[in-house]
Amino acid sequence: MEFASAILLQVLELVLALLVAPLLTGWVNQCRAWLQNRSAPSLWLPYRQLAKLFEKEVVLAHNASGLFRAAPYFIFACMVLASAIVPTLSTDLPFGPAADVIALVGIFALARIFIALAGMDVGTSFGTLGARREMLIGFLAEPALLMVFFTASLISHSTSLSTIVETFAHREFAIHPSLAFAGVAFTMVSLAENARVPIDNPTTHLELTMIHEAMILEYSGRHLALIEWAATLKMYVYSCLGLALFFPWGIPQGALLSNLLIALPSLAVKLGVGGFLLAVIETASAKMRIFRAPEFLGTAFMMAVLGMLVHLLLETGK
Amino acid sequence: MPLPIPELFSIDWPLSLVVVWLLIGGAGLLAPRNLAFVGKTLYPLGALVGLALAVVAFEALGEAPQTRVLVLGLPDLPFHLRLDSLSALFLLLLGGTSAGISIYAAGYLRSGEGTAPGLQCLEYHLFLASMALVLLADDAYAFMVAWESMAFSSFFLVTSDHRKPEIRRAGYLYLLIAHVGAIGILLSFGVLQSGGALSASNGVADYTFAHMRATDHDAFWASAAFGLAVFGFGAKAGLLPLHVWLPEAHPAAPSPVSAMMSGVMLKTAIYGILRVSFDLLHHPLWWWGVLVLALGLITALFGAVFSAVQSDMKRLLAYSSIENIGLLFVGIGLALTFRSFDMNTLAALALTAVLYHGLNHAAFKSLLFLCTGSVLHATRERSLGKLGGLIHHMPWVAWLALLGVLASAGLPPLNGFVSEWLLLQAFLFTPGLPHGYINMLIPVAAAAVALTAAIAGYAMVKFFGIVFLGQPREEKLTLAHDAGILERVGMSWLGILCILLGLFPVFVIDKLDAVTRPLLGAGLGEAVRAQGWLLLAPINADRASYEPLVFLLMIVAVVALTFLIVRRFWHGRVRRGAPWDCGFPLQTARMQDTAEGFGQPLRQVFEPFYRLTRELPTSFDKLPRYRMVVEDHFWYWLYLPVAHVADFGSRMVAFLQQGRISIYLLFSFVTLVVLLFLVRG
Amino acid sequence: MSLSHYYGQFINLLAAILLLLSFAMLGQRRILSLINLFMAQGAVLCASTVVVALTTGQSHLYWSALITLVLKVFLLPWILHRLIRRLNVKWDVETLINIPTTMLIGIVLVIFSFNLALPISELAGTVTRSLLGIAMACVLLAFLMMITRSKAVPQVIGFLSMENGLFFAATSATYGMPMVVELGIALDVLVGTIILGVFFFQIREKFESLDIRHLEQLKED
Amino acid sequence: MEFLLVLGIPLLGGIVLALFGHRQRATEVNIVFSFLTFLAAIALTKRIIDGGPERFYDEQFFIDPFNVFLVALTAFVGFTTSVFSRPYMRIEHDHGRLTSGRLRLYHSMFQLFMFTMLLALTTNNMGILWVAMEAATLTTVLLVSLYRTSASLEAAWKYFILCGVGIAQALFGTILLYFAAEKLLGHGGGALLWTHLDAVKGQLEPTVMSLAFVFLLVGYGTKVGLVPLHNWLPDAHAEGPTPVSAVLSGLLLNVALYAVVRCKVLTDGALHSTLAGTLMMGFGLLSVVVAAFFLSRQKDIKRMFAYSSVEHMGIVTFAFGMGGPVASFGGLLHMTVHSLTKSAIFFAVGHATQKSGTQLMEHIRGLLKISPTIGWGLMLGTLAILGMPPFGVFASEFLILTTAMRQQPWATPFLLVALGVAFASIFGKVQPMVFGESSLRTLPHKPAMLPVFVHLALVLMLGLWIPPYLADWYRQAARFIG
Repeated sequence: MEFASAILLQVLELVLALLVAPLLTGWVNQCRAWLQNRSAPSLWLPYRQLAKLFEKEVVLAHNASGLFRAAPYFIFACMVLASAIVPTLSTDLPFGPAADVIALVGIFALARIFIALAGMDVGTSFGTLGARREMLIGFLAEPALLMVFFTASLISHSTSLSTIVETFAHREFAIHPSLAFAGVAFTMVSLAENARVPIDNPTTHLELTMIHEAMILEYSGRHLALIEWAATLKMYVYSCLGLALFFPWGIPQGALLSNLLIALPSLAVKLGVGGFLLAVIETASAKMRIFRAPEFLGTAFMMAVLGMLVHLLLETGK
Repeated sequence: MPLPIPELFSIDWPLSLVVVWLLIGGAGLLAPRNLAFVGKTLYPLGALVGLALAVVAFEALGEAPQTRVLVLGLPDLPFHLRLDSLSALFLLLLGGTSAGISIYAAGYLRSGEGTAPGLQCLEYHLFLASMALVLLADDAYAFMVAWESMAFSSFFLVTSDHRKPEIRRAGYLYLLIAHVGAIGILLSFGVLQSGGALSASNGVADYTFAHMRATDHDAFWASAAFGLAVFGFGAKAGLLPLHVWLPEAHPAAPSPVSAMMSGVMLKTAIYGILRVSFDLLHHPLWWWGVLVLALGLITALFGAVFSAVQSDMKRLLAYSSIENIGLLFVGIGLALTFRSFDMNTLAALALTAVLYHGLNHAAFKSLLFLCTGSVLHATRERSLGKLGGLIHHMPWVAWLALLGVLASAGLPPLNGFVSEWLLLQAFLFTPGLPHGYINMLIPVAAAAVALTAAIAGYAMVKFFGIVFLGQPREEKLTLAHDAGILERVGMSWLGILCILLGLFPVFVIDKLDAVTRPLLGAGLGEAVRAQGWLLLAPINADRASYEPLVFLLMIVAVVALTFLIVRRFWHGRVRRGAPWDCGFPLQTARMQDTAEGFGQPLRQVFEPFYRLTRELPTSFDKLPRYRMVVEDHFWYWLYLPVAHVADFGSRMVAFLQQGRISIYLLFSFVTLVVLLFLVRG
Repeated sequence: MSLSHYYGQFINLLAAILLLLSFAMLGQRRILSLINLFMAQGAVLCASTVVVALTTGQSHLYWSALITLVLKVFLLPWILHRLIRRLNVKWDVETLINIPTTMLIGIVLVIFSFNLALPISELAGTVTRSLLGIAMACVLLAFLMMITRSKAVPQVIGFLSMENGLFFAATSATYGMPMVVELGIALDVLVGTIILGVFFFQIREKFESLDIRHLEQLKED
Repeated sequence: MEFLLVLGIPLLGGIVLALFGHRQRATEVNIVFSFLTFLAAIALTKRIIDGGPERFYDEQFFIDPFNVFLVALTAFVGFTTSVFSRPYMRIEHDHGRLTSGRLRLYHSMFQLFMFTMLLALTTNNMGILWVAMEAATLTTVLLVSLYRTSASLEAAWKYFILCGVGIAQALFGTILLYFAAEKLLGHGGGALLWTHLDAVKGQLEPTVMSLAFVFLLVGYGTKVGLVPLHNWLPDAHAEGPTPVSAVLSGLLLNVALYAVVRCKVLTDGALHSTLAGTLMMGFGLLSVVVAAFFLSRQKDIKRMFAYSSVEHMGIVTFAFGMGGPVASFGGLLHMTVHSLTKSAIFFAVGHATQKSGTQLMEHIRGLLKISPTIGWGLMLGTLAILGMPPFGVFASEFLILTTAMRQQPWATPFLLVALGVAFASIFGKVQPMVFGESSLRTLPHKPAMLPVFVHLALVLMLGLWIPPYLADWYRQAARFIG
């Protein structure tokens, strides 16, 4: 019985992620529009866009290879897998043991590499340029993210996300100064990873400094739809990760369906606030030159490492 | 009476297989120019032997050590051989990898390139046999003989195409560093066998490893032996700052040889350092671990950073090998540190990561080198800047290369990820170390490892993207052909190994338990077995877990489902068109990003690592030209100064020989007088 | 006071003369004089051998004396004379270090070798007490002479003079080596000198001079 | 009987060839004599294997484990050198570098040289040993100047003077030895017999013996080529005909070192201290290091390998100086394999220089292309001499280095540096000679590469398996060398 409800929760969580992810993007866009004194687009615009893209036919470059066509499915699958692992509704997920935080970073890296390779496949200048920049962001963001996780792991003596969240949410309450550093680092990494200002600008298509959009310039139709959907999923997963690590309250332990009564509303509130804050950050900061990005991410990396050191210095009692 | 056939795990099997390898090599001399015979008969035979070796080594894992004494050797020191689990594991690595490479080589061999095929066959199989003997040797002499045979047979393989000066230079550098390193190893054995006791040994020299194991070493001499061993084996492995031969020799060698060297030979150095530091020396000091860890980290970071800016595909892979060797040394350092504080389970975790990564690196790096071999044959081009778009012309090679690239970048669910995962897990335990500073510094080292892994991914994307994707940068590339059937078999074998090693870590770790247990008295076997074959949880499931198979199935399921759903609810229409040209219709394939361009961001970030020479065109140039040379600081910091000192020394001694006989007589006279003065009363 | 006591004193006198001759050779600038000094050394050597033979009654020492006489007093000087006449060698000898310095070094050497030989002399209870030191001094002085001369012929004379010192040590200090050894040594010296002669002609033929400073082409640069 | 033949045949050969050495067939006659000497040496060796050490002719000669293998080795290398010199000298003659008269000189002196070396090895009399060593110098002086070029004359002159002076010091040492011995052994022939001296070595006067050893070491050390007494060696090796370089390097140096070691045994016994050993270690180490640094400057291939001989003699001297059963065993083995390897290298070098018409290394290129056998011979020989296993040189270096690590750890950094520098220098120069392209035509004559490969095969064998009786001799010899 326990197991069955766990499976159900897992499926629920997945479906929720797939459905809510575009909404989160829409929400952020709306908040941003408000903050910028623009009239906001519809909250449902991302869904309509996806539907439109699925309808459209795919235009492939003559020399696009199989890799190019397979990549969107693959990237999408990676993000789905990631969203299945991050605890949002319960910490007791059947897929939880399949991948711990290190593997989660691995999933993101896998998706990144596929999208970068796909960007290089057609052989246009924009694609390779985007791929190169994406990898530049990636090689700095990945270790930073890993170090954020390591800080959490050192506190909770585990790399399993479920255990980490359980430790933070349900064991004795303790203040971890190291998590503050980790939180700042994580925010910076999330901005970079989700192609947000100040690293990238998700709203433009033709700008010499763009990254993500440059890579997927050759995609169209259902391929583009999958990639966009994967991008929204990624943002959703990152948000949930941040919430799970730094604001874990409200994620119930155990696989009881009744827990949903607490879990769902708290998730909705947290995501709403999180999305708003993201919009605030994006509005308040200016886009950086691409070569400032390594500095930005280097700072994030240092912050994460510092967090780990702070933990070892102040919190292990030595 | 039928011949008694030894058990499959007996040491007689590997031994006879080594002899068969030697015989196959010798057979190559019978018809040195007969390509069909050498290529289609001898190399496949060698591959079979490799496979057989893998099987018997696998059987021997976990069995009690067996020894043999041969008639060969020095009078009081016949060759002692011993097959224990550590040897068996590396023999397995050798056999398994060489099976793929030999089959590939059978298809790869062409006539008319340097050394005659038959001779090359001899060198190649001598190389294999000597590596096997290195792993089996149980005394210092046998070890050194095998070790140096390995060095010079591979030297001849590297210089197969010795008409080219740069290849000769590479071979020279390689053999020189190998030889100096070998002297270091030899001296290390010298210390080990005496145990630092200058007079106690009353002149009887016993060079067997058994004796070394039984000897107690005081801290100073143990450290001396360890230091010399790190120097010697590090020179072979490509540890900084003795790495310079590696990026020269790997590109110079024919691709199967590069694969063999990178995949297997470097591991023999790892084997050596493990043998010395865990088996022959009893108790490591904590700073050994820290030293090795630091060296490994620097090496790994250096290798990764350099591999990302290379513009020659084999050099790129060679630097990537340096990076992986660095990671292996990081693991060894970690294991030593844990071991020095008697935290044996954690030491076993780190050591398992090392061994696992050794296996993985052998599989994926060999695969990648073989892929470059096929590319090289198809295009006669090694420079990344002149390749591109090959996925259309050589799909087999491309997809197998993609497999290797993903594994090499350490991505789940392939094999590279598992070992890096284990390594990082080991790092997360370091706060438990009872030493104030190390337990804080080592997590920082974990950050560097993570950074290294990420940069490695960068380099791998560059490698695959530039070679196989995009548009062909040269006209002739459209004529490229895919690899032949034998080459495909060889590469596929290694590719399958990558996948299997990635998907079934529990089996592998269970087997590695047999290796770590005799060395450390601890292993991960029980812990992983307790969780079942699906879930990998080296310590316990709460602490960390990973299920590669579930991982893969999930991805495959989602991909399949998505595909079906999209087809079901929408459509699968595709229209082909020209790529978007940004409104500039004159774009050619040459305008794609170059290899240098792809590496440029990294070059900028890690500028102090490189020694850059850049020639930028000016707007007045008739023939604008951009040239960029990335060099290694170590040449200027270490090697050239050493060369200068040697040169200075030789200039100094030249004063001894100025041609004037009176001066010569004076030398003799002064010598006489000085000696007389010294012995006087 | 027995006869042997006088013999002993006589040998000591001869030894002193030998040393003096060595010094003289060190300071000599002219080749002909050098050869003559060498001849004198041979004669002294012969005399000392005879005296030792008389003292000890070892008959084979007479043979040694005879060989010395023939070889070193007649044959070798004759060969050398012939050589320099045939080769038309310049008579003056140039030295690489000036003579007074050489002499000074020579004196230091003599003191040094006496010092070395002192403990040994105390061991030997015979007439030959301090002869070893003198022999050693002669050898070292000859060595010094070879170092300081820049022409081939004086160098060879130095070499032969060194042999004289050795021979003196062999006969006087130790009452003579076994006969077969002495014969061998004599043969070697003879053959050596002949070969030297051959060489002189060859060198002369090639370089048109016997200045060994021509022979400085083989070196490290 | 066998013993008489061993000494008699080369002496006879020297005389016969002095008379007929200019004839057309003299090269073959030379081979025949060398072969007969070799056979006699084999017979003698067999007799020793069967019957143990022996003394001959009123103890004037003796064969013990120390010199028996050197006798066999000398006869063997002499034989192979004569085989090699047949085509080599023919070609030199055809090219007009040598006249028939000089060939006669060469053949005669070659045999006499063999005689003197065998005499030096087998004599029990320290005086005769000196005579033979001096005679060995005299016979080879004329061989070095065989070409009568200005360079060869200069080399021969230096060789003659330096070795003559050196050997004179050895005579003084011998006299001192006699001086010390006659008190114990009485006046007469017995006092210089090594076996007798060895029996009473504990009572020899230490002061005298230490002085004697200094003179002997400087004297014979000059012939060994120990730095700083080595100056004659590179010149003589480079300027003489290659077969002479081969026997000089391969045999003469060994014989000289043999003499040093004989003296060291006596001195050690008398002094009860490590003085002799320390001196030898010092010289050995100095030679190894200095020679290694010399190597990188060389332009002439024979000169380079001559310095390499200095280096290896340094290693052996160091080993003997260190003493102990393992190091001495290593030293003896190193003497053997060094002669075999170095002479093989000189054979290969001889052919290579003849093919390319120069000894300058920068002009020798692509030997593998001109003649694979010469190329491989030179390459393998070089690797062997540089201490690459499984060649025997490595076996001995292994023993010596590991023992050094145990007994004299301070010396190992020097050895490490020297071996590294030597490797870098020699291999860096040989590799482009063997590999690469060449514009030279293939010459019509066939090189006599058999000796090269026979030597290398033997060296290879010694690296992997040492015949039991040989090992036994080494062990026994090592025991009394101490």
